[in-house]
Amino acid sequence: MGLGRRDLLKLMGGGAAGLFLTPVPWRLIDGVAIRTENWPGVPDPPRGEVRTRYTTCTLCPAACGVRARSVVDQPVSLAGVAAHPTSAGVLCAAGLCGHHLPLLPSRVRQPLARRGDKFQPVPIDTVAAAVAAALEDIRNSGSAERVAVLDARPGRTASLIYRRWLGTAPNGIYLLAPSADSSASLGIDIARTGTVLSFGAPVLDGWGTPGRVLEARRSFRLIQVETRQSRTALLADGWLPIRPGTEAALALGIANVLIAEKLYDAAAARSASDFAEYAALAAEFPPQRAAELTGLPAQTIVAAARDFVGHGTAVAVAGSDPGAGPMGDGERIAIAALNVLAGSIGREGGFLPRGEAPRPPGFEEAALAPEHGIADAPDASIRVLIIDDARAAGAWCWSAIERKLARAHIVVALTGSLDGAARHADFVVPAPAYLEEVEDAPAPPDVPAAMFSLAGALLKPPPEAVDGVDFLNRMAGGGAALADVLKERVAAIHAARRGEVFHYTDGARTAVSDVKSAEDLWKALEEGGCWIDRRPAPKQEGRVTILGAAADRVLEAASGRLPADALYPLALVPYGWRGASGGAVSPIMTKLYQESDVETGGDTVELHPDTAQRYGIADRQVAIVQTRCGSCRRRVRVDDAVMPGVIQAEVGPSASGNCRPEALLDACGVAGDGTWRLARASLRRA
Amino acid sequence: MDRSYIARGLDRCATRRFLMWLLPWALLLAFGVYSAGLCLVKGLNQTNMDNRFAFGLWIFLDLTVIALGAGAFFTGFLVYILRMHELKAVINSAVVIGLVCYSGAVTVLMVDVGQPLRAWFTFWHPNVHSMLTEVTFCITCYLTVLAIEYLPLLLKNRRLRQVPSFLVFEFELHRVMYVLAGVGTFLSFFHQGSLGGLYGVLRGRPFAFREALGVWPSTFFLFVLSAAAVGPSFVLLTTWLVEKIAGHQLVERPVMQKLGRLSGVLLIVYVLLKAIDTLVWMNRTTPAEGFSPQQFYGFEPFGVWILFAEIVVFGLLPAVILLDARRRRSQAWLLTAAGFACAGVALNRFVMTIQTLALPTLPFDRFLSYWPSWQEVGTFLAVVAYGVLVYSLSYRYLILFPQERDLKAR
Amino acid sequence: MKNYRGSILFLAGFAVALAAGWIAFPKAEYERQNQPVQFSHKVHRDKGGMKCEDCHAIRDDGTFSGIPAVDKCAGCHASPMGATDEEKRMIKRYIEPNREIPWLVYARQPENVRFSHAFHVKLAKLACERCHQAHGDSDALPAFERDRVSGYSRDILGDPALLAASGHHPGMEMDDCIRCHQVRGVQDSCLACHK
Amino acid sequence: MAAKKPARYGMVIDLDRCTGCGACMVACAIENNVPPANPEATERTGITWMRVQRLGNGRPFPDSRAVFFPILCQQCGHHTPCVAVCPQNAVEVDAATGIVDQMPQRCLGCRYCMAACPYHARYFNWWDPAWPAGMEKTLNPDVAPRMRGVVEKCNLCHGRLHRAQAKAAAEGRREITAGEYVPACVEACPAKAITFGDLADDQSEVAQLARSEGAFRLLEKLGTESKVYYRSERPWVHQAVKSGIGKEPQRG
Amino acid sequence: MFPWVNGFKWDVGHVVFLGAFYTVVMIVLATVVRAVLRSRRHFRAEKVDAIRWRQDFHDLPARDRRCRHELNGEVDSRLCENAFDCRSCAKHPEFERAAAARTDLPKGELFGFPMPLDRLYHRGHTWVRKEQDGTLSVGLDELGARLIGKPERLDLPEPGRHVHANGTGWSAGRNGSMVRVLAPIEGTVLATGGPDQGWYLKLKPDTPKPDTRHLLRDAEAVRWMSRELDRLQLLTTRGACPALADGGALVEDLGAALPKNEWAAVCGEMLLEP
Repeated sequence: MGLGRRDLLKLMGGGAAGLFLTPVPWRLIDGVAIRTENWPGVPDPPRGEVRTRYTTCTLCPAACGVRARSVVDQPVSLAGVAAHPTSAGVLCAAGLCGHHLPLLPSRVRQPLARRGDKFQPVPIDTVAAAVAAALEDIRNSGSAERVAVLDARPGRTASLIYRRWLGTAPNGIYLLAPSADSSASLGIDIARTGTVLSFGAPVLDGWGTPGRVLEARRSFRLIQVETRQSRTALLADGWLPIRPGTEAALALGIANVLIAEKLYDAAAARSASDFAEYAALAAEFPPQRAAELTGLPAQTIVAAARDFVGHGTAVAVAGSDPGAGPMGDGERIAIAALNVLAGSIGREGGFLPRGEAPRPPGFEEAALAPEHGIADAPDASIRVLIIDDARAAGAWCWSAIERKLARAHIVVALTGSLDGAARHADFVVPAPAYLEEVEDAPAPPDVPAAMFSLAGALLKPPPEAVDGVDFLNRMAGGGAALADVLKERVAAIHAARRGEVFHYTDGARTAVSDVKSAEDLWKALEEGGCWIDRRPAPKQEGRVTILGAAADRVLEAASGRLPADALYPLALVPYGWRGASGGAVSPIMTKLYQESDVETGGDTVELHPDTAQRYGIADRQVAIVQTRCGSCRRRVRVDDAVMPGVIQAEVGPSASGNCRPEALLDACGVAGDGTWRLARASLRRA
Repeated sequence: MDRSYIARGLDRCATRRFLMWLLPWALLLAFGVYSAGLCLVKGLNQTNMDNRFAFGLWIFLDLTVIALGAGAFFTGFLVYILRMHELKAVINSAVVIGLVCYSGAVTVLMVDVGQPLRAWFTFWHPNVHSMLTEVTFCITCYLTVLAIEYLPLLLKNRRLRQVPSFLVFEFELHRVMYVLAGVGTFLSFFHQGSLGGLYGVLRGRPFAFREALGVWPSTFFLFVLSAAAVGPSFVLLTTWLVEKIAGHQLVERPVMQKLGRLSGVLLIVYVLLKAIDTLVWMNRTTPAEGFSPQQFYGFEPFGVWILFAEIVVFGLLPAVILLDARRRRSQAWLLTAAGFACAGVALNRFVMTIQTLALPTLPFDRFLSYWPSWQEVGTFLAVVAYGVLVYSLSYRYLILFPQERDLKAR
Repeated sequence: MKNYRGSILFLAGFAVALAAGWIAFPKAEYERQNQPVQFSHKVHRDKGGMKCEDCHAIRDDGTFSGIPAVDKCAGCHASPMGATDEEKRMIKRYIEPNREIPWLVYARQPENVRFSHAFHVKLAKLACERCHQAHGDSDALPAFERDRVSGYSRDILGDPALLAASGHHPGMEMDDCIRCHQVRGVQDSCLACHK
Repeated sequence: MAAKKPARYGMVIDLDRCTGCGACMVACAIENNVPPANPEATERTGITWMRVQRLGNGRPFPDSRAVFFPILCQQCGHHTPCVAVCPQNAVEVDAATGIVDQMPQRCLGCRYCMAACPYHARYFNWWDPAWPAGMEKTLNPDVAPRMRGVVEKCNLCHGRLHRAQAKAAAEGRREITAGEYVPACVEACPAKAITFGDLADDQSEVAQLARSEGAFRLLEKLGTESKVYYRSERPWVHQAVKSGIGKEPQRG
Repeated sequence: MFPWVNGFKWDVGHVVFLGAFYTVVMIVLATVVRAVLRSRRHFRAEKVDAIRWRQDFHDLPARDRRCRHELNGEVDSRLCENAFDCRSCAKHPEFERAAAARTDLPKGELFGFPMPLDRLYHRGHTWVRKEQDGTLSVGLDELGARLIGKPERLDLPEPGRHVHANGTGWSAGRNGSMVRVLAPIEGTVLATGGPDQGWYLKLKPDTPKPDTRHLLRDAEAVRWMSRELDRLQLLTTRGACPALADGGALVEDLGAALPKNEWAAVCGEMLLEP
């Protein structure tokens, strides 16, 4: 008897019924559900011994102490070091995800040479040879063309080595990166400051040493002078929203009031050689004029002046926003002058002179090429430009650098990842990324004492990695490696027997004099520590000059940076956020600029509702920002807090990764003094 | 060629013509299955839902579809429990509609959840205090019941009933149908209710939150009532639609009017209670939570008009029409009113799901908008197509309208 | 006769399904894998005079060292100590190139499970054998059994024989944890044991 | 394994100190293995257990002011909205710590809890969690990454609680001492704006701050007894919070 | 779900909720199982034919379920409630008594439509004739014969099988569709014939004196037949086909005259197959 269709059905029916009385269906259902926990879509965190290691953050000049939680050797999270003398246990958002930087998709792992607009791998010697040849050529031809090193992080021991090398190189010139604060010789005694009058400095948003500043926040009054309602402005005790580019005018206006009302420190004024000249200049800016220029009510300026000097030691700081690039000399001087009037130089809570960590022999100042701003280099003069590490530098307006390059030039970028300025280089040298090499962190610019920290290497650099010193040595054919020079310097510090060492591991402090040997000191610093000089006693200096030779520049700046322009009626104000405006950022930063409203993101501009309405642009529409130097597409955010007639543009990463910061900065155009913080612009709907 | 499957004495179009009718729906179904597949394989990022609009088109339509499918349980209840035998004329059709609606809804839910493979957790580790648990349990059970209720229709197919065992089984099933109808009514009462409770319990959504009567928020009862009210209306509408497509009468007019009257009666009660509920909500519940009702209607396009439309235009109006015997006798009035009633309930479900989520709850929230992605729409269209296909096949090969032959003979 | 044919067929299918489900499936469900190295706890304890804690210890931070890294092995096995080929193979394949030995860990918990040896040993004072049996006495490592469906180890010690010997069944499933917790009256939230 | 007297972990966030720098968000994401945004993600499909919102005073330039509002799971202590609705007990309030636990392995992704949460503190995994190649090795071993299709949210860095407990256990202690357990956001906040601790302990700083002048909670009238408090000296902030849902802010 | 599953609590919520759930499941299960068991029992008891007829009857349009006494005019309108089995009908005897004095003399034909009165007619258009040898011969009546005409296929029960009154007697296939013919009376098949023999089945009755009260006889049968002709006419004219070519007489072979599907439908109507 054959099996009919019905028979088969019966058979299967029986099978089905039977199957339900076996573990099969239940185990399968259960197993499959469990599988959803570990299917390929879910990554496996590493397993292994968890260790705590210490280093120092070199992503910005603040040099914060870092506690790295590592699985075996791989850091999995970074945190501050409690009781650290300057960082006070604080890391910024960028610092917290620094351990991602060595693993970025844009990481450079081998030397690259530009071919058209592409990069191709080349042996490192080819790069060295090319540069050496250029140098040779300059020497022989005796031309005036320059050899320059553009240092994003001045004040390091490596910087000293560059400067020494440039001292010997033909027409060597040492340039400070636009975003970099020069290794200033004055620090602020913020803990005892009475009032901080900040001209655009992101005082509460990553300026100086964030930990130290925020810790002291409760003790000082903060008056923020800024067009944009920045985070600092929001939390300041007073916000003076001035017209873009009128800082100098306000500074002189305030000076005018202080002088007129005899509120200034007479003694300090007397010590200034050109006080009379300065007073005369200030006299040209009575509150009414200042008011016209800045757009503030006159009485507000008067009140601000009184407020400024009314609460203990007052300091005025000129800010360089990480996105906006440096402030002009004119402004800087006009603002600095207020400190002379307030007599805060050399006084407790004010600006205190500070020394520098002892240098090893052979690095006396005389032997080194002097520090210069980019503006100081003549246009079209640089034949060879070596850029050291665009890492976490603020945004650079490439055209500011480009105009300095000779027609035939070689640009070599030492960088961990292919972004920021490195994208413009002819040769890219794979430098060790953050956490990958032992280096030193100089004293943060605002700390009123000499400091020296080591950043121990937590990770191995890729085999092809070459740091700046190594690169120089390759050209020179030999020379001391960075680590050796660092050891020498530590030895020098140990020899000086000044100051004390703070140990990250246990927060203990030991006087250098108690440290047995230079090796011990090195060891202490390398496994997490910093050397702090004894605070030098505040001492009055000799006669200072306020304006120096820059009176005309101050006047120019004070008369307003943005001349009216019918075609471009709006003011374009770029701004950025520390650690993300220049180089690469960790992918986790998307939390800030893509998944929340902490940052507007580099693809947006902000407008006042009236401005937006005038140009017929609604919230979240795309607009084209047009200036004399260029244009860029940006999404518009309409925001009550924006000054009418102003376009606020964030420089930084964005959800739509396609729009790069330079596009905007280049549109801003570079002024004569090498700044690009403002531009006249117009707007139209895309 | 499929004559032998079609019951004698029923006019059914030629096979070719029937296939032509199925084709577009089949294509639509294919497209829908593809979109649903995308959502399952690539994940729910294929939809336009987001963290703030956690529920979208699908949930809204599930609620609506299930409300409209309520005709199945309610008609069953009337026929088998209250013994309104004249409604036998539509009970079969109602069962098919119910089956289609519920199975469709459940399928979409399976796509809607992020981890369908874990769906059974709800049964294994139920949180008995969650309305969703109640819904899940009841709908699954009721779907089974519907399947069993559908079985006799299937076995009654001319070919299948040739198989003696099928014939006998169908006969026996038919005799216990009232039990199933009873169970179905019980289950439907609870899941229709808990679908309402779903939003009523959301303390965190002051717009939807209602105070509890017993263990359930007032929306629980409103949903039951509204569902029961539109069930007959929807049956009425579909019957009429099928008549139009088939081109001949299927049900005696009095039956239609009866359905209309039932809808009307329940609808008027519903509208009344809904109005009371709204007033209580405005004057007591909302203020207690620190909000004022105006705030909720301050965001365009969801102004007060939506409330008016829901209660008066699509609630009171159809109710009044359906309660007027003279109007009921006119096909046009009857159908319009029924249509309005259905639209009203759909609107109610829309407000409950979409508007609730669109409204901000925190000072720095914004009023949100949401537009379904084509994958979402496609997935839903699949359900529509599936429904049409199942119903068409059932209509062709099964006896959905027992009166059809007699009416034809007249 | 004819009337019964249907029933017979039905029962036949039923029986086949039962057989397949109860006998064939459990065999097919698990894939057996052998350990990369035939390791004998017995030898290391008796000949090497090692104690359990030498390799499996609770660290100061409360984490458990688990199975030692290869450098631990290299400590003694840098060059062959015995004459077995297994040892030579191990040295050649793992110690010389300093490659970690890909042990198949019977008790390796799923990623989402947080099991603290410190809790169970230091606080609850449970003996290792409570879950691992006399693993230290074993002379050979039993095959590792992976559930083909869920992808996890079958039970925290791969050898069913050993398990049968011990009264309880320390399996890998949550119920196995809970059973013991209930007995000992441990009331915890989900995230107490999940991460 | 927490203290015999059940703890009620909570925090007070000082809005006057928060600079909106986002360090808490980054620290949180790193600590809890929250993946970077998918390229297609928006501010509404991303995952941020800790999220800094911006609340403006609604006045035009130059009088406009704003505060930054870090929003995380408010750890509701009384008829917790998400717990009641979860169909399969994937959410619960831990009796020992008062922390609202979300169990990704139990969750089936119905998102009912998200609809229920008035604070929008719950996030759905719309994509598979993905890190750039090689970056998986920077994941935190104490927290399991979640799979696609489930809901997740802040659990006050439960991994850190585990760590603290394990350390205590290794030293033979059953209880952890105050300060041994601190969530990542609290530790990372440069402005020290977040105070964390046991609200049940009246002596704790957090408990005192929570009682202090100017402290408030969001949607207090819902009676959810949330354990996340906020502080501000600025009257307009209290005004804005009291007035409930305002008009749509221009930003965020 | 179950007390032994992790997370189960013996609290009111769980007990009530799951209690209700299990009750529902139980009820549904019990219902279905009961249906299965009962149908199995029927199956064993060979009630299939009876059940099929009852169902068919139930599904017949109302006009086909008229009581025979309505046809006789003894009651103005009555639907049969007993599936045409007058033997077990409570009201039938009353009607019979009332109609005891039937006077009118029937004739053996109906305007040219032969209708022999030596036999009893079943409403499924079959007849039964008691033979001298005590057997019963069963055949199609004239209308049935013309309806089916020459069947292409004929499924007759093999001798020895038992047929039930109102059960399927045999079925005839034509134009690709089958028509089942109701057996007028129960009995065991002795021999099978066909259209040519004039009879289809020879049955051995279950009892020596079979009860035939449910069959039509004499005038009653004639009246019924005339009504059936009207019905047929109604059906066929609706189908607009040449059923009654000349004004009155039925064409010899409807099967040939009617279009295919129309024929099947008409057969269904006339032979009481829904």
